[in-house]
Amino acid sequence: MAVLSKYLPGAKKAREDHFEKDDPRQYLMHDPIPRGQMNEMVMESMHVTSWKFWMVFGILSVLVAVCFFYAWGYMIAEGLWVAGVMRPAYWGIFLVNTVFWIGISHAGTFISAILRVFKAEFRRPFTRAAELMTTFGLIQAGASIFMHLGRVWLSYWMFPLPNQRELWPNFHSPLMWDLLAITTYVLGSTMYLYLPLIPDLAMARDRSTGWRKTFYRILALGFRGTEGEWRHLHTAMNFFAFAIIPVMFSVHTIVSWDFAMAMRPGWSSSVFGPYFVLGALHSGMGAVAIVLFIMRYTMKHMDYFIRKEHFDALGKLMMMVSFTYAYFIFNDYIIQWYGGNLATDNLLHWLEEGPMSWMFYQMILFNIVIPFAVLWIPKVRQTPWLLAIVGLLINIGMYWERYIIIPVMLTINNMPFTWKLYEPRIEIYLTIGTFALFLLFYMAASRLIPLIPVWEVQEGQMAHTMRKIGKANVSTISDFE
Amino acid sequence: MADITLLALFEDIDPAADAIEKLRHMGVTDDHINVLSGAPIPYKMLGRPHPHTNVSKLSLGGAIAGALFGLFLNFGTPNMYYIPVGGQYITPIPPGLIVLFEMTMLFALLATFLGVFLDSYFPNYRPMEYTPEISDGKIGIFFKCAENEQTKIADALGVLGAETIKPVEAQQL
Amino acid sequence: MIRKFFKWAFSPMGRIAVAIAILSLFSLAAYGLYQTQQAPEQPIQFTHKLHVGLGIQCLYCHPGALRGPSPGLPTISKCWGCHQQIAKTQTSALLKPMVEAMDKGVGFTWVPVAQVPDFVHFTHRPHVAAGLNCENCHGDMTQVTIAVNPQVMNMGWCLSCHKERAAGDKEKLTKLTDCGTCHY
Amino acid sequence: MQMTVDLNRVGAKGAIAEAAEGKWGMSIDRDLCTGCQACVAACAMENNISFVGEEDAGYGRTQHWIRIERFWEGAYPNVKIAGGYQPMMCQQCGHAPCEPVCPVFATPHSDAEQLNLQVYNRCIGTRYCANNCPYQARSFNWRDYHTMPERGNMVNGKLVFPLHNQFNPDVTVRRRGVMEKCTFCIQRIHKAQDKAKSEGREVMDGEFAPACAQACPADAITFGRIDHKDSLVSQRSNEGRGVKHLEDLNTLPRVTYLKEG
Amino acid sequence: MSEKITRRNFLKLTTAGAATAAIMTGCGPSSRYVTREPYVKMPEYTYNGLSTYYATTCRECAAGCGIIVRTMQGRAIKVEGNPQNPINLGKTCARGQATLHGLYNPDRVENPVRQGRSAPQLSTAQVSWDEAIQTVSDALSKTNASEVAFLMGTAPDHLFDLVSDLTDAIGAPAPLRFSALSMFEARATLSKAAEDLLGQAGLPFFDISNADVVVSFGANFLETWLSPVAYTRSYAKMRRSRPRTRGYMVHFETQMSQTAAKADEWIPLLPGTEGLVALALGKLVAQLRGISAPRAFASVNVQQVVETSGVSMEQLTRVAELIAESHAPIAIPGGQALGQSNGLAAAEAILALNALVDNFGQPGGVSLSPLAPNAGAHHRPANAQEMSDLVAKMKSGKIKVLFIHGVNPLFELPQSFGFAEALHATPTVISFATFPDETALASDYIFPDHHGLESWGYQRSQTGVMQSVLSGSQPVVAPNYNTRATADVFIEAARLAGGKFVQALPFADEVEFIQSKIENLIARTDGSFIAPEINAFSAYFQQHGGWWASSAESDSLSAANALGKSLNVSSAAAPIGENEFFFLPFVSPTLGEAGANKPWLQELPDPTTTVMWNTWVAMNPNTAHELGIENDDVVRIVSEAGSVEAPVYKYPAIHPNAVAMPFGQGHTAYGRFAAGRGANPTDVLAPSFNEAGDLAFAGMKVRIEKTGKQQPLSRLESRIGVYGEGMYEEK
Repeated sequence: MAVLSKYLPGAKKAREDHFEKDDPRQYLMHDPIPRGQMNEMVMESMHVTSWKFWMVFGILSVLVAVCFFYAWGYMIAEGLWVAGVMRPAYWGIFLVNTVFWIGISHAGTFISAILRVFKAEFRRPFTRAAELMTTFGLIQAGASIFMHLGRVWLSYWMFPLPNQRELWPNFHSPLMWDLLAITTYVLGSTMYLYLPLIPDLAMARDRSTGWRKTFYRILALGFRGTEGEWRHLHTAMNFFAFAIIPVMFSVHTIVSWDFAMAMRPGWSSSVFGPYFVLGALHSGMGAVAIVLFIMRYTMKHMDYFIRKEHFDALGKLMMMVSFTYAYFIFNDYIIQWYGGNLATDNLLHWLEEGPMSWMFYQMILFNIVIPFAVLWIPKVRQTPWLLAIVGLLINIGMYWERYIIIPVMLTINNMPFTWKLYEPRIEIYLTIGTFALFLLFYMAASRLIPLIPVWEVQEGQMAHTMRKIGKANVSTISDFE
Repeated sequence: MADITLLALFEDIDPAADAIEKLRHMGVTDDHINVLSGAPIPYKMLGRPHPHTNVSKLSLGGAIAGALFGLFLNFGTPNMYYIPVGGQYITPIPPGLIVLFEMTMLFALLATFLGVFLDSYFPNYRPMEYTPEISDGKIGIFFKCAENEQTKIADALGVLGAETIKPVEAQQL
Repeated sequence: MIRKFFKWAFSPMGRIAVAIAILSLFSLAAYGLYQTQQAPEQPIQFTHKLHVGLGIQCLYCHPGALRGPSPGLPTISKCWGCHQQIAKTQTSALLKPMVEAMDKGVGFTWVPVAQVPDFVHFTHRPHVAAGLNCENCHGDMTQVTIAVNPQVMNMGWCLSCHKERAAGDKEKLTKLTDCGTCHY
Repeated sequence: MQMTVDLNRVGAKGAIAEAAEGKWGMSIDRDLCTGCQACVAACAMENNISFVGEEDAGYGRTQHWIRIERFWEGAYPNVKIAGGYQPMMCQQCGHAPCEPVCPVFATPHSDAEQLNLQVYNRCIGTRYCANNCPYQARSFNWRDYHTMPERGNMVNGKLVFPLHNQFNPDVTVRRRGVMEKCTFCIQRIHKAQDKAKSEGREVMDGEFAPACAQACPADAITFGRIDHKDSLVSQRSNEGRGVKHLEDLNTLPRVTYLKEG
Repeated sequence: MSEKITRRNFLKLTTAGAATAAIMTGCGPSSRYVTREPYVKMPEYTYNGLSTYYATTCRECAAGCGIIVRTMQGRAIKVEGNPQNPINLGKTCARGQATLHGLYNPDRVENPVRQGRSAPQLSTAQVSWDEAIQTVSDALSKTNASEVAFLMGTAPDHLFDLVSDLTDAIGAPAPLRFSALSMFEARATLSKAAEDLLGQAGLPFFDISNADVVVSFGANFLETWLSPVAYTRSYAKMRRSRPRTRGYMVHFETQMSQTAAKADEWIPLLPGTEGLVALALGKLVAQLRGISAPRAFASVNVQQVVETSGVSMEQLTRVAELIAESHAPIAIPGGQALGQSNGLAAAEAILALNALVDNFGQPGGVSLSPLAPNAGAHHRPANAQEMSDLVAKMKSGKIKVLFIHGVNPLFELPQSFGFAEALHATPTVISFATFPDETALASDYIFPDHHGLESWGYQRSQTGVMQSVLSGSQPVVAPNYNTRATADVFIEAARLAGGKFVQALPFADEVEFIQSKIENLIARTDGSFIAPEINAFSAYFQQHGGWWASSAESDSLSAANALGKSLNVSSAAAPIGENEFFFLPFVSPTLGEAGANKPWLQELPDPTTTVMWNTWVAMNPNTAHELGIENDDVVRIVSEAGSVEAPVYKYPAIHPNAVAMPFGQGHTAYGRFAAGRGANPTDVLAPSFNEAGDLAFAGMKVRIEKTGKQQPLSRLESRIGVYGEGMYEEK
């Protein structure tokens, strides 16, 4: 059977003969190495830590302690006055962060669920990295929501719990939908992260000693790899892959409804749902590019798993998303502009000429113009650091987008007497804190969890082959998953 | 006559499939064969019977429970204590659909996740028959046979390309 | 990080610690709730049992319940009005604060027993006007010495009575279950 | 009393709100309002509203439940205040955008009084209602302004706040982290209703007024039942000069502004 | 409870438990652990949980509005207007509402102290009231009577009567009443003009409510002027009370004040030309009405007036037409028009305009305010000239003892008067201040009086209503601190001093004195109530919040005298040079003269600029642009007399050649909410007076210097949303 090229003696050699040496791309799936060797590489990548790692880790820990826990505690103790929120910008950077992090979190689901459903093979080595972003991003998003509450210690009132007051939460409220959607998404994506992790944890369990052994043994749950276990896991993952996609869409749509359902100029827009989802993917893709770049250059053996072909594919995705994003932003603004509602008109003028217009123009530049301009070029797509920079710019642009939608658009409302510009205060520290916490989580995870889903890579390599049709070498995939 | 559990390790799929066929011929029933692998190998490739799973049924059950819970939240709770807001109907349908959807999905996902646990007997930290080489990509065939047939079967599998054939004890993973 | 914690939490010591933490939190809360229901120490061990037993009406000492929000505490001179005619009480050590207060004209403080939080605007008058008796909420005062609170006065308790009373009358139900009736 | 409701104007949901009985309402005569701030002070005194100090006040954190807006029109020397002073407070919308967005029902609609309520102790401080209020009439307690140490005096090692003596016991003193807004002095409504009930009658028109209307030296604010055709507020609102703010949003505000001239 | 838990432990335990319970159940602060103290003996008319209402008089300004204070268990909760009192008919202004923040101000003087001039701190050297009374008694009896001076607030109240009785009896100079408010209102000028034209000194009453055209010359009667609540009521009536007639209002003022903002037409003019404009209007009106213009009007050159004042001919003609065609026009002279070197002439010209349209004594016209009961000859506040004389006397050592009550001259008098040095030259200064204001802190002793809501008294109304009104005060709460009524202090001190002193004040206490003063009203049958004898009368007096004539008094005034007088009005607006501006101080409408210590007044936005908690310099945006000044730039205003620094507010409705500044802030003492906040515009005022002795405060020439500093003003308004066309840049 040609499908299982890896198992055919001499298959690698034969494939190398057929592989065009001048092909700029390298296919991970066509470059198989024995599973044992892959395992060793992944295990080693987890074990190797340099002083640089610990230094960054230490700095981040301090940042988290000061900017996240201390700053938040201080804000809880002092009240929200230490933040910059006021009338009319009752929501500030906290909600910007929430939307931003939820946006980041969409990348994981997109890559691991949608690309899984559509069998995009290039996804395999970095699904886990992206899913970790989902979970950790959602943690930051959740924390940001709680930060913004005036009385965070009473936030449990939002949960539908029976109580002596005979009161239930208000399901008319978009915030309630948010709560339900984000809860679903957090739980769903965490489970979806964990399920495919089990075999890799079992692998790690088999090759560790000491506390790591105990750690992996507990988390691997006694997974051995029996046919039944694989079957249950596969069924579940298939279900998850399909089920989490509508959840993902619903989450960001509902987040957008927080704004779209409100009676405010600039907010009340029916295009917000898909616009936010696309925006989320935009920033998520950018973030994946950054993470892949960092992984490839800081972790051992990652240059085997993460290759130019992945950056290339990601770059194409980013470009596609950027196009779609441009379509939505045009849709959003042109319709509002055309409507000519007085308050909306004021708002649009404010965006184009007001003191925050630089943010508006940067948003357009970073989110649309730059991706359009540079991602056409294969060289840019395939140069990891360039793609990471584009990803970073997209993320800055997307942060500005959310910033414009929340505090800047809140500035202009139906009551011109109250218009005031928002100045973030402690929010800046807390923003730094959430970013630091995200990175800290990620760094810790990179040393505790196999960041490469080894079994998936192996599965992919098993399923791939090169066939010569006519004079060309053609990559083929078996349908055996 | 005591039964013994043997492990035959294979590098590739084809010999493993042949070995299973062989075992079956030698009177080891499918019930007594257990195939462990480091990556999922479809049952058809090994010629194994289709493993049964309840996960999808549990998912459906979860979805139904979630839908009911969602309906209760949106249409039940407002009637338990009537609080009007902003001229809205007390139990509006459009927001109800959102609650319904989210709760259905949440419960379905939870049920699926728990289904894996239930079906696979996770977590299970008791000693089990296993060898770490399986996670190195080897295919391990565990089978029970009578102690006196051990050599015979081992020889037969060795011919088919088994790397090692050895008796295994349940061990702490 | 979280997994580390779980690992610790699943160890025997961890489980015990978590259990202790949760239990202590709940017991502290339960104790707090319990304490709110206990009769506090009062400057005078006022025996409701005895006074009600003598046939004194509640509204004689707490007339505000008829007129407005607060039933009020009787002025010390009102107590003294009766007690000055009873020789025994003038010298009783138990009533010393009252005698001193009358002499010096400086009052003493009672600890309130049955009370609702600040954000609940409770008014006695409509409740009395609706035909409720004092013991419906305050319990049978012929059984207690120092007043105790017979029930947790929480929102569910208020509401259940309101709903019961307004059963069948839609307008009344609206008024009696309106948030603005008590909270503003 | 049945009012005719224009379905085309207010829509199906609004029709229910418009037809409701027991609607309290207000008319504010912009021709008469002199901008003197007496209503603002009276409101603050009645409702235990905290002052926030210079910095926070300048930063848009004032707690005024009623504020007097004014807009300029023209340039010197033909400059004038456009349309006169405009007191702005919670419009007690029949169709309030602030209400449905609260996740915990902290700002429900009162069916009994037809007001927007704010239940302080239920509020968890999401501030969504304030964002969704087109009138920007809600103010948030950014901190415990009442107990800021610089407002108290140290007496025998204990911080006491003499200003607290002024607090109105009929109104909850809000703590930090909760939203608050004009209530149409619901405590006065309740008091008047209670009095009327104990006397076996209905509340009379003009029997009581919210603090702002009571203080207003120009009598620019009129308060009463707007579902009663013969009440003073209905007469003033319907005399022809009345406009409602942002009426196109269909919030069904219960405050009518009377134009100048 | 079976086991013995000490109370302290009980509280500790329950608090901990309750805190947890509070966190778990989410309830706020539980008041359970508040203990409750029953009355030993309940005060009469007090019911548990029910409010008690007391009628009394607002002491925040001299208007004498009647208020009703809601109290609950001994605490004053809310101030409402007294619907019976004819001055305010149940209404209050913001300052009246905030009077409770004075009562419960954390910075009151709590005990009599030997201050020893140890400003800026309040001394802690407490003295007993016995010592205090001895001190006052000694100061009275051991000083030559002519060397004792009394300085009091503007309000003509019972204390003023008492002190007047005392000074009369001992031969001391009559007490002076003064406040910055009366200075900025130019009351003396108004009174003098009335005397000249109407033949009788006193404050005129302007019947705005029945007028159909109101022409105001800088009279800010909706803010602080004379009796703002009464005039606001009149204004509302003028606008809306009559069918088919909506009164029309024209306001001449250099800057748009709150009152001007409510006018249909605001016409800016140069300060000091108001009198000329009035004369020109008179000439035009006479022409239009076809009556022969009196001499004063006939001689004015309208074209010249147009040139000097900056009011265009069209505007003048239009206003003249309005007046000419109207049935009941009225012209009102206000503080800014009179506080000029030609102030008296201007006042007469404006009053003469009323004479020209023959509205004296008519509905919708000018009358003389009726005298309140017992109003005596010297019931006029001192003008700045008299204050200046007092300062001179103090400086020259002719005053040995100064008693100060209800006024804060160190803050309210312009610095250039030298009151600080005068105070220094006075051997004994005794202050009766309730609050630690600047003057009190610079005194030898502070013997704090009760707050207005804690004290007995009465107060005469001076103007604002055509009824004779005596507003009564009574304590609505027990005194919070160890304070004592100043009247009682004087009565006690007089008793100690004996002789003529005790003969002057032969009363047991303040209440007896008050009763003696209102006793003569029992005989009057035209009052708001009738009582057979003094005790019943006093009871009614308290219950109603005072006594007033039940109907308006009308007087017959002749315009002949006014029109016959020759008026010599010249422009007071001297030409200004480069970078010179007319300086216009005005009393802050929200703070008044003494509201800075009340935090809620501080937080009230100014009606025109919406600035809170601070002082600003209002400047035309074009002028600011020329000078390169932006909003919030701190500028120094320099005059010959001094300088003051404040941030700029670019105010679109002010004459380009003028800058305006509110009075009310700039305290160095006066409690935590006032001290160190804002600036005091009187610092730049020079001691120049008009013919009536009032300070010529308006239109003083100043220079503006940039300091390079910035201080953001707290504004309620948006900085981007309130200026129609320019909303995209910060203004």
